[in-house]
This record gives sequence, structure tokens and C-alpha cells, in this order.
Amino acid sequence: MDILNNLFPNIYNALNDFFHGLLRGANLRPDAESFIVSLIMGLIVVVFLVAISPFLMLSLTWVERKVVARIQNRLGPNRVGPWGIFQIFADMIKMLTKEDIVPANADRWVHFLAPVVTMIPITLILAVIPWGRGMAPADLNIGVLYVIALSSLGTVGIFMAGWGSNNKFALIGGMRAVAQIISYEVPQVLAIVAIVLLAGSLSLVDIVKLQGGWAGFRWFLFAIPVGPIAFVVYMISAIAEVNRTPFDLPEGESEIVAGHHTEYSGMKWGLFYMAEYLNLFVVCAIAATLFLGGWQGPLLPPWIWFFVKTLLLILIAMWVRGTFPRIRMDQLMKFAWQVLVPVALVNIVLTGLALPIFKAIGLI
Amino acid sequence: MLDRYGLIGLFAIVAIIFPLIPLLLARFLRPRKPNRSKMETYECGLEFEDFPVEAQQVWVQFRIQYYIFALMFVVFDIEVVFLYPWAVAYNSLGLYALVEMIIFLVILVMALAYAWRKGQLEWV
Amino acid sequence: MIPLPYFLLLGAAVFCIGLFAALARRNAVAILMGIELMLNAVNINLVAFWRYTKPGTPTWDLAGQIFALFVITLAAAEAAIGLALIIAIYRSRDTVNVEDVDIMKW
Amino acid sequence: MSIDLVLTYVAFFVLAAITIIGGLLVAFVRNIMHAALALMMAFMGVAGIYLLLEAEFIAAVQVLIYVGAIAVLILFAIMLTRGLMTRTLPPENNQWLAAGGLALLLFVALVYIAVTTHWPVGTQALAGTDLIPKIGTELVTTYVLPFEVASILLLTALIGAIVIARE
Repeated sequence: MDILNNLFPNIYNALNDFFHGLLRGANLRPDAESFIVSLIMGLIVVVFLVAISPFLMLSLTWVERKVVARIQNRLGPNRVGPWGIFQIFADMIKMLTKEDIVPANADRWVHFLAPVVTMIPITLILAVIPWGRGMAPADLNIGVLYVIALSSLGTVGIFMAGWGSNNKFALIGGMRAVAQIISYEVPQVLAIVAIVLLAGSLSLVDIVKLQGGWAGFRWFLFAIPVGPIAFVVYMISAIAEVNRTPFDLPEGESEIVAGHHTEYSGMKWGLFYMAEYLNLFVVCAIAATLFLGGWQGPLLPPWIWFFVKTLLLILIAMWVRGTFPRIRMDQLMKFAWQVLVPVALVNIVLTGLALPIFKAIGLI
Repeated sequence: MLDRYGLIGLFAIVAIIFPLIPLLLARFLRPRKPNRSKMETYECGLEFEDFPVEAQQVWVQFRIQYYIFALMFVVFDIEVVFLYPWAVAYNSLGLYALVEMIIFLVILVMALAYAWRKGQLEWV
Repeated sequence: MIPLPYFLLLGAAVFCIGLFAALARRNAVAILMGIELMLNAVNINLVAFWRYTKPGTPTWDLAGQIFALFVITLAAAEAAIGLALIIAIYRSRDTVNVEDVDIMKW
Repeated sequence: MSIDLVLTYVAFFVLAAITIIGGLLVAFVRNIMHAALALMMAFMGVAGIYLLLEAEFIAAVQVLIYVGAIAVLILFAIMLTRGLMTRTLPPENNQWLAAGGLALLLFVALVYIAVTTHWPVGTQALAGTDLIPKIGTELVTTYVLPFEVASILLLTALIGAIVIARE
């Protein structure tokens, strides 16, 4: 059990020792040796995380197609391999071999850079997520702000796609997407303020550590009443921020074709697709970290707990997608500014008032 | 500093290269047969070139509402920037910190109330 | 650590580029972008001076960082008003070229 | 020279290059949308410079406010004022020569001052102190007045902008 619990930190330490031992023979200066080892170890961590992200995303698409199909009384992918599991590889091959069409009137460089710019911030967020005990690649003391700042960059790539395509649908879709994302970002970050108040720290590692014990009842979700309110506000805004149904107006097929990726095909479109699902994973992982105690949990290894909680939240998002109809643009904006923002603001004040009580009962 | 942000820097470099790899890979795998109507701007089945010149202008006039929402967003984003360090320090501060923050929030909620009252939060 | 003048030179370069953009561009939005660049240059200097004043001495506090924070706030307010003015001018005069907006000239 | 110092220098020059190239593109590019994107690039470079100066909070704020919010404001303003890219007129006005001379003169003067002045500085390490609680405390104690005034500034800016833009 202990082997499984600390599987990844142990592998990390073993590799670290291995490279140190390898370089000891070379008789380098001590600082040069530790620099080279930390560079190699950093590269291993980074490449590992970045390399699993496409598989993460592809398996999420498979899960989503299966789940939504069941909700709609269909079977979903079932031809390629058992339960259609190899569908993800078929999808990958299809995206790689499709022709890449760039409209003649497009702003070529902006059109090319848009999917790349969309991917970068989402990949960077993976660096601070605490994947398990001692498994946060970088423990920053501005962790939460880092996540918020990078996720606010998502608008840039979308806007570039809308502008660079030189297409009315793309531009309108891009503008709508940006307006929607910035509107829902406000309640999202205001909801997180309540958690920061409870934790007294911006470091994601500290926030997870504080939620240990009491058989899970120290999760900030159970800091009644402020925890559940913040959680609901966060999840609604997060679903809106990743442009999923019922908030998928920017890509409303029946009105504006496919929104900002109307003019994209092949692998460039694939990158947008990947960014969308990685974004879903990231917002759910952050929700699990902030509200559900991250990797804290009994019996199972910490990193499995983290994935279980994240997957649970992703399944909720898929359930929402399968059951709610798309809402109207005016309802969308009204909901963000006239419902979620006031609720989140009141929640902050409530948290400030309730903090002494939580302290007295030992919750924090 | 360098130990933690060095890793972030490394991450940034890999994050920039990473999306370029599948694009490069696809370059060798995909067909390339451009023709005129394929390269045209998508327009619901109509020929883009048949449009009158003013309709070919993609840059449509957007509603002022977009700007108003961006304004609200900027104001609340700055509010958040002040809220975060306050929230971190709140535990060690007294009730006066809460009062000061409430004053700050009330002033900004007045902005929200103004926009609400003037009907600027309605999309239509 | 890198000597302080490196950061000051960077600040000076960014400030002068911003100044040039603010003085020489025709487009009102670009002028505003130049002003934002100048404010950024000021912030680089503020943060650099904060970092290089001797830590631990009585004079060492967070003034540099907090000033930078207020400058950013100010920059946002300035951009909001400036861009609103540009939009208003565009709606009434159908141009954003600053040379065409000269009714106050004489 | 230690490896850390070399790396810091490399990072500084890369970030300074990003910032200055972004700034130059803002000043000279004809297409206003490209200028706005270049401006974001310059902002990101400045955020990196803040990280080098160990002001991580300001770096995060820079990304959040400048790239995430002000840039979006600028992009929306560009979209609301179309027909900016006049093909016939050059992007610079008639006084560009005088403006360039002035900027260059100022740059030379600033370089002279920065290089010749003896700055009374120290370079102690911050030793990983978490400054964010301190910033929060200072905001509601020493700087409480500017803090509250900032909210009034934002309130007036918002009301003013709405009035101006809607008139």
C-alpha cells in the first residue's frame, strides 16, 4: 500500500539519485551537478505532464460521448475496439490526416497562432495542480492567483481565432465567447475569495493540507453555509467559462455555425478541441482542490483520490450537458451579473463574519 | 525563487513547443489540394464573391453592450486583486479589516447598482 | 543579482517607445496603447527600486509594490475612460484619427 | 559566475527583448489589431521581469489586469470603432520626426542618469518570504486611504465611461 501511496514521489527520488550517481563520476562542480540534475528532473516532470494531457483529453472525449449517449438513450461509440475505446485513436488519426484549409482572406499569422496561444495557458496551469501528496510540480505562494491569471488569458486565443479567420460567424462567435468568459470569470474568482479567506493562503498545496482529517468533513465544501454557496457559484461559472452546454452560445451551431472555429480544420481545430477538454479537466481539478480536499482521503492512494474527485466533477458537468437546453444570450449575461455576482459578494462578507466561528469549532 | 519559477519557465518553453508538434506532424500526414472555392470564406453555401462589396466587409459594427460588460469586468477584476491579499491576511487582522473591505465592496456595488439601474446589464 | 541599472535601462527604453507611440500615432487607440506602455515602464522602475532598497533596513517596506498596484488600478481607469471617449468620438464623427478631431483648434 | 546568475541574465535579456519588440511593434505596425496583440506580448514580458524582481504578486496582477482585462477592453474598443485601417494614410502623423527626436533625447538622458548615478542599493536575498499577507496587511493599515480612494476612482471611472459611451 505504501508503495502505491508514494509511487510518483518515490520514482522521482529514485531518478534524482540515479542522475546524481551518474554525474558523480564526471567530477563536476557541485552547483553544476545539481543544476544539471534539476534541469533533467524538471524536464522529465514537464514532459510527462504535457505528454499525458492529450491522452487525458482523448479519454475525456470518449467518456463524454458514452455518458451523453446513455443519457440520450443511445449507445455511443461501440465499433472500434471493446466499448469503442479505440475510438480515441481513430479520432487522433483523423485529426492528423485532415487537410488544413486556410481561407484566402484570413490574417494568416493570427489564424495560425490562435490555437497555439489557446493551448499555452491551459498547459501552464498543470504546473501548480497538487496531483497527490508531495506531487505538486511547483508550489507557488501565489498559486490561486496564478491559476486565475492564466485562465483569464483564454480570451486572447479565442479572440485571435475570431479575428484571424476573417469570417462573420467566427468574429461574432469570438466576441460572444469573450463577453461570456469575462462575465463569468467575475463570479468565479469572487467565489474563490471565500475559500482563500478560510484557508488564509494562496498556495494550492497549503489549501489541500488544511482540508485533511475529520474523515473528509474538513473539506471546505462542508464549511456550511459559505462553502456550498461558493462551490455552486464556482461550478456554474466554470461550466460557463469552458463554453459548455447550457452556456455554449459562442458555438451555437444553429445560429453562428461553429463560432470562433468555423474556419478551422484538421489539427488546428484539434488543438481547440484539446484546449476545450483540458480546460474542463483543469477547472474541475481546481474545484476538487479548493472544495473537495484535493488528494485527501482514506484508504486509496492520494493521487487516485484526486482523479476520482476530478472525474466525479467532470461527470457532473457532462450530466448537466446532457440534460439542460441552451439558454439565451440575454439570460446568460443577466444570470452572471444579477444573480451570481451579488451572491458571491454576499458570500464573501458572510465568510468574513463566520470565520471566528469556524476557528472556534476547529474547522480551520 | 529560481527553483520554483525556473520550473515554470521550463514549463512555458515546453508549452510553446508542445502545440507545434502535432501541427508539424500533421503537415507531413495530411493532403494538400487547395482550390478556389475551398479557400473561400465560409458563408452558408453562398459564394462570398457574389456579395456586394459592403457585405464582404467582415468587420461588423458591434453593439456598445460588449464594451460596457468589458468595463464592468475590468472594475471587478481590480476589486479581486485587492480582495486576495486582504483575504490571505484577514485571519491575523481584526474586525476593522472586514469593515474596511465592506466599505470598499459597497462603493463598488454602487457601480454595479448604477449599471443595473440604467439597464446596462440587459443584453437587449 | 543583476545590477539595478539593467532594469532602469529597460524601463527607460519602454517609456521612450511608449512616448513615441503616444506622440506620433494617428490612431487614437494606438495613442492609448502608448500611454499604457509608459505606465508599464514606470511600474518596472517602481518594482525594481523596491527590490533593490536594502531589505531589513527601516526604510524597506512594500511601498514600491503597493504603488505599482495603484498605478495598475489607475491605468485601468484611464483606459476605461479613454476608450469610452474614443468610442464616443467615433460615434459622432465617424473617425478615430486624432488629426480629424480638431473642432477645438481655434 | 554561478549558473543561477547566468540563467538570470539569460532570462532578463529574453524577457527584455520580448518587451521591447512588443513595444516597437505597437509603435510602428500599421494594423491596429496586430498592435494590440503586440501590446499583450509586451505586457507578458513585463510580467516576467516582475518575476525576476521577485515581485510575484505584482506579476500575477500584471497578467490578470493588463493582459486579461485592459487588453480585452482595448480589443473591444477596436471592434466597436471599425474602419481604422486606412490603407492610404501612414500609421504615423506628420510630427513623427519631432516625436522620435524627443523620445530619443529623453532615452539618452535617462541612460546617462541610470548609468552615472550611484544608487544606494543592496542585493540581499528575500529568502522565500511570503509577502502576500504583508501586502494585505499594509493595504488595510498604512495605505487604507488610497485603498478606499481607489474604489471611488473605479466607481467614477465606470459611471463616467458608461455615460460617455452611451450618450
